[in-house]
Amino acid sequence: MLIRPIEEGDIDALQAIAVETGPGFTSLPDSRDFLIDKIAHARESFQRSHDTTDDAPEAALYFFVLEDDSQPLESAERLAGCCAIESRVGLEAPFYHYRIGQLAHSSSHLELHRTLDTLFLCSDHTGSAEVCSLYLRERWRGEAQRPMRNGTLLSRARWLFMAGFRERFPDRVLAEMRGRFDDDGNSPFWEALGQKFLPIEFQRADHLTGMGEKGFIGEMMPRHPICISFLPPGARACIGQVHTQTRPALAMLNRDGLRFEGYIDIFDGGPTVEAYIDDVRSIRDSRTARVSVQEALSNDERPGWLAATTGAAVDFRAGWVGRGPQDDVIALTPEEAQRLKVDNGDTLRLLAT
Amino acid sequence: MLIRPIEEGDIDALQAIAVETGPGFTSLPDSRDFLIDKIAHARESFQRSHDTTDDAPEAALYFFVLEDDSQPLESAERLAGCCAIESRVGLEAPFYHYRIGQLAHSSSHLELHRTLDTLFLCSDHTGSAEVCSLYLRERWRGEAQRPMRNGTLLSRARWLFMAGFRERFPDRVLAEMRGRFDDDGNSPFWEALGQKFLPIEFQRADHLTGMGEKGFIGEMMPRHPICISFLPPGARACIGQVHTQTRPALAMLNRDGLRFEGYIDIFDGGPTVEAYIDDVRSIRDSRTARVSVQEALSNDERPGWLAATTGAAVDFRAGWVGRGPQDDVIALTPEEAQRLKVDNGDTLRLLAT
Amino acid sequence: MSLIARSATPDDVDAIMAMAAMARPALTNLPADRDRLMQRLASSQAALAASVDRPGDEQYVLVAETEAGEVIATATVKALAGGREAYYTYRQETLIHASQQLDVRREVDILSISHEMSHASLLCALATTDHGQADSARRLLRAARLALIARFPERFAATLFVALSGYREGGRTPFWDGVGRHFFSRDFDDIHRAASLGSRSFIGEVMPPFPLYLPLLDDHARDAIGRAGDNHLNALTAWQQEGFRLSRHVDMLDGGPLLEASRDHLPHGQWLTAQIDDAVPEGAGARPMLIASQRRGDFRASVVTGCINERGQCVMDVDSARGLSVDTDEPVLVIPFDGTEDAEDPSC
Amino acid sequence: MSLIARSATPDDVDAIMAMAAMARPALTNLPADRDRLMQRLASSQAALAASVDRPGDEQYVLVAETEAGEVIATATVKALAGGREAYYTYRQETLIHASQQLDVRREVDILSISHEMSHASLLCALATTDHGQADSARRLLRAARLALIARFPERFAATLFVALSGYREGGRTPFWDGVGRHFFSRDFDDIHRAASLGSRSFIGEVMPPFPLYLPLLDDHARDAIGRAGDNHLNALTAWQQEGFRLSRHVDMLDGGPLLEASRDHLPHGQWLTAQIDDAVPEGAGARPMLIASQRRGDFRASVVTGCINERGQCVMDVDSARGLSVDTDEPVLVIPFDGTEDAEDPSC
Repeated sequence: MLIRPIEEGDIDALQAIAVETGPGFTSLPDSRDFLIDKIAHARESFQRSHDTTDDAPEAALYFFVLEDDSQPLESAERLAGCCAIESRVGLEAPFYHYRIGQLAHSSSHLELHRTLDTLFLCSDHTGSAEVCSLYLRERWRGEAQRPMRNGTLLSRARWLFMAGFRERFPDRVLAEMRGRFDDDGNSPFWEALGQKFLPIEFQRADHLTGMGEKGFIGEMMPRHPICISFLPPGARACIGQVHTQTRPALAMLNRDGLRFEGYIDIFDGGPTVEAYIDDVRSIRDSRTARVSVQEALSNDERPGWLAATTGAAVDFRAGWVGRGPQDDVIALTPEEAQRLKVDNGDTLRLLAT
Repeated sequence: MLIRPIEEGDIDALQAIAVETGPGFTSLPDSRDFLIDKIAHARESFQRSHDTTDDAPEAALYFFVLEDDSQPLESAERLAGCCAIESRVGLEAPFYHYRIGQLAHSSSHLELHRTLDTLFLCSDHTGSAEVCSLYLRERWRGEAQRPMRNGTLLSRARWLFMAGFRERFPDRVLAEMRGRFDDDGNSPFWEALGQKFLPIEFQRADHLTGMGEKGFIGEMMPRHPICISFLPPGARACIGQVHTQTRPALAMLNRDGLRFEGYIDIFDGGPTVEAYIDDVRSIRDSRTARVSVQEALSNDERPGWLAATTGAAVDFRAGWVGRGPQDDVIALTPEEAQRLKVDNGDTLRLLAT
Repeated sequence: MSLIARSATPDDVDAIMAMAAMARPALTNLPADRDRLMQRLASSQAALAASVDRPGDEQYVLVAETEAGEVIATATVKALAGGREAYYTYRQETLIHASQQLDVRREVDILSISHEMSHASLLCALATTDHGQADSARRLLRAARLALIARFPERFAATLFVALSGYREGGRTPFWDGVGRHFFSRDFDDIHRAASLGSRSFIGEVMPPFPLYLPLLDDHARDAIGRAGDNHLNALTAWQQEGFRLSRHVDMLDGGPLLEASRDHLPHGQWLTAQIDDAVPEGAGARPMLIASQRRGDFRASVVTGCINERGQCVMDVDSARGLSVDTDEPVLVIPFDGTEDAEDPSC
Repeated sequence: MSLIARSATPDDVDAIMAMAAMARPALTNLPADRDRLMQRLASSQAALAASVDRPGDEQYVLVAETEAGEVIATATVKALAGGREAYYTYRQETLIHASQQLDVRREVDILSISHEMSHASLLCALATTDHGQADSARRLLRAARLALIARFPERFAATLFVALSGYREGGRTPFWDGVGRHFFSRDFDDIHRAASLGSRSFIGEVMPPFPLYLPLLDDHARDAIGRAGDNHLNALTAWQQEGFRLSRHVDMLDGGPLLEASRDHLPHGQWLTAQIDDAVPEGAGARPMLIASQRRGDFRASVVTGCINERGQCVMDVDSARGLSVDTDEPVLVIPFDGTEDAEDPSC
């Protein structure tokens, strides 16, 4: 299994994934034109050279695929999943959140002093990086596949890319988590808030947002702050809470030091978690080592070391290697070296996980 | 030199400090009654026992003094400085900041998409801890005194207290930094904003705030957001910037991981820096060791190890020790042990600095 | 002639205290607090005696007295509702949320905090005893306050208003339950009491500065916006007959409506000279009219049966003139009065 | 008889295009765009022909024509300023900031975004050629639009308004420089042009939803609030003479004042039957009067010298009747007209 930048030839497989994920996965709509554009944008991003003296990196899309190199070449079944990093959100279309803020209100006359929790429609994350679009296909999930740690590979490989190409990213990174839904698949937060102002279904609102068409939010959603205590208990209980299925992803991000800082999705109330990029554990703890290709190496029992290339961004590769480094040297089997397209003396970025 | 909780008997020395600091140091007004109350509140805070299962610690004031134990006992000149921690601000009187937020505004008709930097009057830090009231008297400052590292001792001893009594504190800690003033001692930020709404001088506004009498802020200051671009350039240039004299203090807090997160003082525009308490470097990096009192120990060249007691809060002591621990044992000279009131087998919390 | 409305004096304090204590629900603008009432009566008396050329902090307290000299009703006019402080209300507004992208346009109703009414004159604090003439006294005081304003227009603001108590249901105040409760975390009667004891400016300090979106309020609170309490419906009708109309403002605590009128659109009355006869000639155009005296420091008004004679004088009988403290040839302000009888007719 | 005001038809497009192109500064509500103008003229014609019982999206375009049939002025009434979208303004308000602690009370002026005027009728887009009768044509169209409203009150809102261009100084727009520039980061003429080409609703999308504090504005911007441009001072006076008064609203882009009037407080005129004579008898009360015809689909109005005879008929001469397309015994709307001459008198 290996992570690499998406390529033009991946379009069929990507569309297959888009069909598979369905409308709930808003960043991959089943629209071939949209996906072709997405791939083109990603290719252009990976190929762009970067002046490290730039104060503010440009907006770029780093879209990766997880390739199962045990499958025959040219098979659409080689693509096991995908993940992405938006280097700077909100520069091209507004990026909205509700921010939970505290307003003091007090009266000496009444001897009253309280704070009021309030939702502010804001765009505070404009310019931050976002990790997003993570999807692992059915076949590579589940109990049998667990020892492969495919989900961890997909999620954490992005941190190694960011560590290696730090100058392409701003100070902060965020991830948006799907919010809480009831047993019938409805969002109580949406029903109490978005639905009162938008003449469309949750799915359509979510879909338009995924497509980057967010003008309607500024036009139709309330622009003045909203007191949380006015929302019904069911909606309040959704604030900052994630969908059951999202808990493992949240736990993984929390372990990397991403925290909920009071920003929620304006439709389902799900939390945004965030961190300073330099504080992200996988980035802070990663280290580099030189490659030494050797025959007949023993493997650790389970994949515990992630390795990523450090050459050109467009040639980025990441995958599990069977053992850790010793004295700044990482011994690779010929097969591992070939998978990562590295050779003796090349430098890899490594992370114990 | 040692740090210890303030005591009732320190009142004369404290008032001498209050006179010395002058009106600019708003948390120590020259008012004996106010200072007596402050000491009483601090004593009560140190003596309070703490249920570690409490979710939300109570508001407490941990006020420390720096004692020069080379001076004669009973001398008012034994008190070299002071510092404090408020365990939870804003619970008794509103705690205001301006928060810098980004508002998206866009129009498809105009093909316009921008964000607007805006100041929001908020009380988001309600319930956080604050490190404050740090003052080192003239005599213990300056080039000659530099090797004593008195300022570092005053500032960092608080982190060791917080590390040792973690259950008494919430998740986050902040420090408010004095803002930028011009050569005539005026604050351009105040002149452009506060002065337009308050019928009083900066000093009086600052003083009232120091005394906890903040009702007038909610009553008189604008409660609607303010677009930063409406402020004149001189005032904008103050936002988040510190007073020249405050730079060393800011640098020390930054090294401990406290960061500016967009909250500024409503009067002078100075930054608030903040962190999760568990992330503060001095707290994360501190470790405990058992005391072994030994004669004839050699000292490091300069004070590099801070030590703090781990017994009852009311008996807290902190000071420099001449060397670091070995194998979880810290060797102390009898003089060091006496200063900290510890004996063989007691546990100290240590920080290399 | 039976009831006389006159400016109150400190001697009326006991009678007014008794009415304030009896009022149910308690009147925001009439606290049953003797010291405050004494203060108010002294200040009212002083204001009437002073020369005032524009509205300020003054409040004018009137009482209605029976022929037997019993004080059975009281009412107040505040020259400026805000006085030194602010009179906060919620103003009903409509925002337009339109999206080209979705091709929709929605009107979104909001309530937004307003201080506008601070600069208007407030008619308030009408209370009565349970005397048999209480209803007539209420009608008289309603008209007498307007006569006071017609008599001294320079002392009052261009806009006049009254605030009717909001809708209640089974002892609850739905608007409060849906709005104020979130901000005050006390019960309505507590805050209502605090509002009656002095300044109401805390309302603006505690309520958030931004508007409330009606779609986010519960139905009960929303339905109570601008709805008068059931026992104020007669007062609503009566004020509408006086030329007041529903304004866009509602009370911030209970959502009750504010009715407003333009001072200069109310009947101004006519200044005529008094002609006192033993009896008003029957026939000859005799009809009920509201007559107000003009003596500084002692405002009096009453509904008397009088007529206007061919010389343009206002003819009244001796009793009426005595009640009004009016002598022959003295000018009086004469306002037509529509004497229709109302049903029960509470406060304001 | 000289000038006739009449409803415009698509045939007038060239004349109106020429006037729109000549207007300096360009008129927000009269873009020099042939397609849009054609559309507007067709829609105006259709609206007049249709049966309309309450104001909606309609706009009514009038032109003034000389005796020679030359179109020398045009003006528009929008039944609702907002139509399908919102008409945003800044409303001048005063907040009260009071502190018991400091014992002070301050009034803080703000501008707050308002959509209120969306529901009012807008009189706009007055433009002329440089014909010698242009001033008379402007006066005629100002009066004729009010006559149109008096003729069809049900087609218009209870509140009418006109927006005067804001204060400019040496080619700059101080209000824009102090306010709008911060939000749009374009120059005034750019945005003004965008606003004239269709929807103005972007103004509300781009301007922040919260109020502006006047103490934070620069002096030039603050002084321009509600101040008409120097070359609109005559228009200001003229509208005030028609019964319009300064409202609390100002334009969000240039700070210019909005003048408003209540539809029902304007002179309603009288419906009389026309009596056509060779000449109006001199003396016998002959005076200038604004006469509007009543034929559906072809509104006409003109200032003619006429008189009202003893049978209550409106007597006019043959030329006037022809100009107005009026036959004897047909009802006409007659409104007194004050023919004072104004100085130069631009747009609106």
